[in-house]
Amino acid sequence: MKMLINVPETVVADALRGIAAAHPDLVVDVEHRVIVRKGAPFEGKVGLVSGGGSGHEPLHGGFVGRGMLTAACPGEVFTSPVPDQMARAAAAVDSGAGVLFIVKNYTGDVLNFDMAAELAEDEGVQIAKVLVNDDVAVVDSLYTAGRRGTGATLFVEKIAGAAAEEGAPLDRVAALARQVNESSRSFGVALTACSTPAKGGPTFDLPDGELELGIGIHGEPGRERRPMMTSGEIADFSVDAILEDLRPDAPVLALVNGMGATPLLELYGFAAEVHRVLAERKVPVARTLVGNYVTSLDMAGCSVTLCQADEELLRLYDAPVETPGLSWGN
Amino acid sequence: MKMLINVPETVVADALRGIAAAHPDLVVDVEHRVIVRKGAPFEGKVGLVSGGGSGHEPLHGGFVGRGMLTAACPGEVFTSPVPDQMARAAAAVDSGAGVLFIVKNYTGDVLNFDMAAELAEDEGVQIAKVLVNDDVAVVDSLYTAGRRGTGATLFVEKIAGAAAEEGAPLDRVAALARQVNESSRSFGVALTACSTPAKGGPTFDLPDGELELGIGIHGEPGRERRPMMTSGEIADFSVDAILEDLRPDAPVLALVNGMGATPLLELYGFAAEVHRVLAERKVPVARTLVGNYVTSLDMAGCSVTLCQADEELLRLYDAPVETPGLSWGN
Amino acid sequence: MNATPPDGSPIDAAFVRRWLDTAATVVEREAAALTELDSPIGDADHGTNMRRGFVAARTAVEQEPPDTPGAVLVAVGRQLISTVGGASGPLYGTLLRRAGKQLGDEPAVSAAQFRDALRAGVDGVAQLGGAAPGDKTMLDALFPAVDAMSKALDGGSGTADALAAAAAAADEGAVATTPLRARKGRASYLGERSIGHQDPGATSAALLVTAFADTAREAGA
Amino acid sequence: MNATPPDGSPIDAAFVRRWLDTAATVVEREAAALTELDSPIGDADHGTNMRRGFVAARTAVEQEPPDTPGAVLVAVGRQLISTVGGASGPLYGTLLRRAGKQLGDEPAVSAAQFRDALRAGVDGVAQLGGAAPGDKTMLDALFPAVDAMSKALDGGSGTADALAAAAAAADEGAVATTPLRARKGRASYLGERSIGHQDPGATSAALLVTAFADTAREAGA
Ligand SMILES: Nc1ncnc2c1ncn2[C@@H]1O[C@H](COP(=O)(O)OP(=O)(O)O)[C@@H](O)[C@H]1O
Ligand SMILES: Nc1ncnc2c1ncn2[C@@H]1O[C@H](COP(=O)(O)OP(=O)(O)O)[C@@H](O)[C@H]1O
Ligand SMILES: [Mg+2]
Ligand SMILES: [Mg+2]
Ligand SMILES: [Mg+2]
Ligand SMILES: [Mg+2]
Repeated sequence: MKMLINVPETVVADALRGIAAAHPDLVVDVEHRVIVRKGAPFEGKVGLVSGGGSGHEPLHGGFVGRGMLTAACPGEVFTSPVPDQMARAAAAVDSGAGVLFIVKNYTGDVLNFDMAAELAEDEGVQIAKVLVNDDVAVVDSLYTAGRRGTGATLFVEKIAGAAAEEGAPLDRVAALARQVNESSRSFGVALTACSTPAKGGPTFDLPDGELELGIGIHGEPGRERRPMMTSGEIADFSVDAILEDLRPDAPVLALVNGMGATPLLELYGFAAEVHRVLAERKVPVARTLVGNYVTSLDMAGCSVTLCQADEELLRLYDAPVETPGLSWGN
Repeated sequence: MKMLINVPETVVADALRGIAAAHPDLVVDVEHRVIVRKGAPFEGKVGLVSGGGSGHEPLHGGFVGRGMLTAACPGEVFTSPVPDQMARAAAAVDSGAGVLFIVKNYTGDVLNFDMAAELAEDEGVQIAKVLVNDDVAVVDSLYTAGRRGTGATLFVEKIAGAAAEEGAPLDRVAALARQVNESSRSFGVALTACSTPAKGGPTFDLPDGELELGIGIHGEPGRERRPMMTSGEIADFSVDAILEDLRPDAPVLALVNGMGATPLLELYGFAAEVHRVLAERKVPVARTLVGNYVTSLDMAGCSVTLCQADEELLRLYDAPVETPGLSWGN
Repeated sequence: MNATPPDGSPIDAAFVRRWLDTAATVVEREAAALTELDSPIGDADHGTNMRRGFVAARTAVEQEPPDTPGAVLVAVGRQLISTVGGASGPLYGTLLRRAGKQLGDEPAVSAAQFRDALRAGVDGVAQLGGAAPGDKTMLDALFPAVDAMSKALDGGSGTADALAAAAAAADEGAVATTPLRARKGRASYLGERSIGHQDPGATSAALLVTAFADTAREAGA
Repeated sequence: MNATPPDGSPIDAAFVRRWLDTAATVVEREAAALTELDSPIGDADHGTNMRRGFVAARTAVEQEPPDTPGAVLVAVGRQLISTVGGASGPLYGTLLRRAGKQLGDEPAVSAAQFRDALRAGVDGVAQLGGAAPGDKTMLDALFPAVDAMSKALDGGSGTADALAAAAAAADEGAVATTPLRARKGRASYLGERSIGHQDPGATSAALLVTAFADTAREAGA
């Protein structure tokens, strides 16, 4: 598998140098792998720190900036960051108002963020945590590590970020973040496996006429393999999987997310099908975001995230944001 | 080749429905294939119309909005739009101040936009045209259709769009657009071929250990095939190819563009290498944009565009823009 | 309508409409092959482009059948311009519109008039696209076709034979593009690497000329 | 330093450092295989993760060699936590830190003390990760290893034999994860489809225990 890299070992460091070169509004510590919004800490404002394995760009580094994250900690590809990174980030962004850790529910992320929280608290930083676990493909939570965190992370980071930007206190920011997570569900589909630099090839085999339903964002296989489906059929399946678990009683935010290698042209066509299904199911849509936001390297495929949004969530979603990966209304 | 589509025949129409669903600030005429900024025409302002084959998203439809295009005309995949589309778009955006057609230099685009200009002028719309031809991979222009238009299109649309937004008259907007084009050069590389929905598979064969140097954005093979290179080597080759043709005497705008399937993680690493080469060649960089902006469906690969920018170009580049594909400083 | 004109009889609207039918059928059948030819030296869309155009043209002409051969050609040309896009849309559109205009309002024209119309159309293509013979384009089938038709007519051939000669020459011309290096259109970006592939546009041009020959033969023209 | 302690002799800092050397070498050699195991039921990084951690640990310990076996284990554990990430970093880090802390400041410890330390470490892993035996994790190699070591020591074995028994049990435990359905970690997302694949973490755990056995055997412990 050909990649645009030097050697697998330096992929993350190389990318961090590129982020530093492209975004003067970010302070990038390449050695310690922390991306901080310039000017942090911000007096009286809660700091938002997220992080996770690399390979999901623009998540999380691309969401650092005004109205969203204050810092991000990229791990190795598909490997959660280490506690030292988050502890360092927390120290860099804490103004005294405390820091919210936004953690996707994977064993590695949970353990490493927990250890980081201990380190940060030892240094006197007040830490709150929110666990994102929106992926309805993971059923049967008694027999699993629980639902994975996927697309809802964007909504959590956006909405909690807007609240922090407005000066909301830590418990309020954390409560909003939890509300967004509890109001969100996702489902993802892969048309191809992705290739990690370390492995140098696809992480699983997916024959040409088949697709994986219920994939995560780490190149893991899904729960089920089926003969290839049309865009409309995939929309039906994905939206119904979500609506089985969440019957929205308010208009939804819809994220139609590309896994990396699916052309935007196809994603927009898929977004039209998602809208069709939601209309058929009588679910009103307040906002729709289409693009590659929570990716899985070069995987072809897509995911749908729905977040039922009351007026306050909608207002915070619409609030100005200016980051490399998400920017509007400034 | 698996694609997230219904049937190849409806790919463009399906995408237009999705664009309409996701972007309430755009008026999308799905039947006639025209995307217009809501509220157009804008009193006293020049209209900017671009278009081209589909498959390069977010170009051009994703660049319709405040501070950039007033309308875009998507053709079939990799096929220039037909004159009727541009004539219709011109009528929709003309406030009496005239309309600039931004045309990438491909035989099909040039012929169809020329015919559209005749139709629009027959209807009393004043039309100016700018031809974008920035691709240094096309040498020997006596023996070719001339240089292709690729990444520089983004700079032309952004900067001319900012001038139009400020109320500059048609001849000034057109002159700026031409200046940007003349100040810009691009070079692109493919690690894989792309697959068009109509063909259902790769448009050319590219064995695993090789890459194509000097590709366009339509899945055409490049000018030369070589054994696979590292990110650093590709940066050296691409930047040097550009600098052989353009010795900037002002800081450059740099676009590090993904062709579609190359992960953002890799693109940022490549951007770091591009910066390294430019520093070695003593070319100062004013701005760097990294992402998938002028794509070639699911092709893996990248292109570099450099635009030498005097203070006026830089000011217009930095001016606020709010479109689905590019947004800042609002 | 003149369903089966005698040998040498004039070319009328029905003839051109039968040609359109034949051409649309052939384009449909050969679409995948044309796209295949457009892959190594192009962008893999020529067959899809041609099919889209000829489906639209056939539908338009069936809905409102023009009653002169010139008007049918103009209508087909206009449909190609409005539906094909790409390089081939304006070029083939111009070919047929120019040819149709040259025929004027005549309800039926002779083979020689038709040949003159084709020549006007081909000149229009050359003018619009700026290509010359040998540049590896549709012109490499079209110019030889008109020349061969002229020569046959000058030698006393009837319509069917003259168009058969045109078709043979167009075919030969298309095949002869293989060793050429492209200087126009998308294939020109490839430089030396365009050598060794037959030009898709020259190939479709030969199909369209052959459809004329087949129409004439079947009509016994 | 005690290069070759006699049979049954205490375990000292040098012994643990030789283990680290052996373990780092084995992890390097098996990294690709571990990543391969992590592909069908994981995210294809376990080998890379382990290698990164053990390279860092070896470097750190070489630069500043701690002088008690407990301190070496703590140092290695801390390095794993600070460099591995993922699930395995905190888990293996906790295993070794807890074990090291349990050994306290002793300059040398008996096999039984070492067994108790390992048990404390393994309990730490179970507590941190919330997994139980049979969940298809590294615990399925670690618990049997400690049990087998205990049994051997109770039966009168020396250090080397007891650790050899632990290694054999860890190996068996790792192999026995194949038919299990994962309930913890990333493999659990696969549900039924996790069945039929050996757990990468159990496999690396067996490698680490085997490295202890090899160290003891080579030392004649
Ligand atoms: N300048 C030109 N003059 C004449 N024919 C041309 C010219 N440029 C391209 N063509 C013809 O058009 C064909 C390609 O048509 P098509 O694939 O439909 O359009 P595009 O190249 O825009 O994708 C070429 O094979 C060639 O025969
Ligand atoms: N909760 C847990 N308790 C014990 N071991 C676990 C747990 N979760 C995962 N593991 C172990 O970690 C291994 C995976 O490690 P690694 O691939 O390095 O991390 P990640 O799963 O984060 O990519 C699994 O094979 C399993 O043995
Ligand atoms: Mg991992
Ligand atoms: Mg084309
Ligand atoms: Mg073509
Ligand atoms: Mg793993």
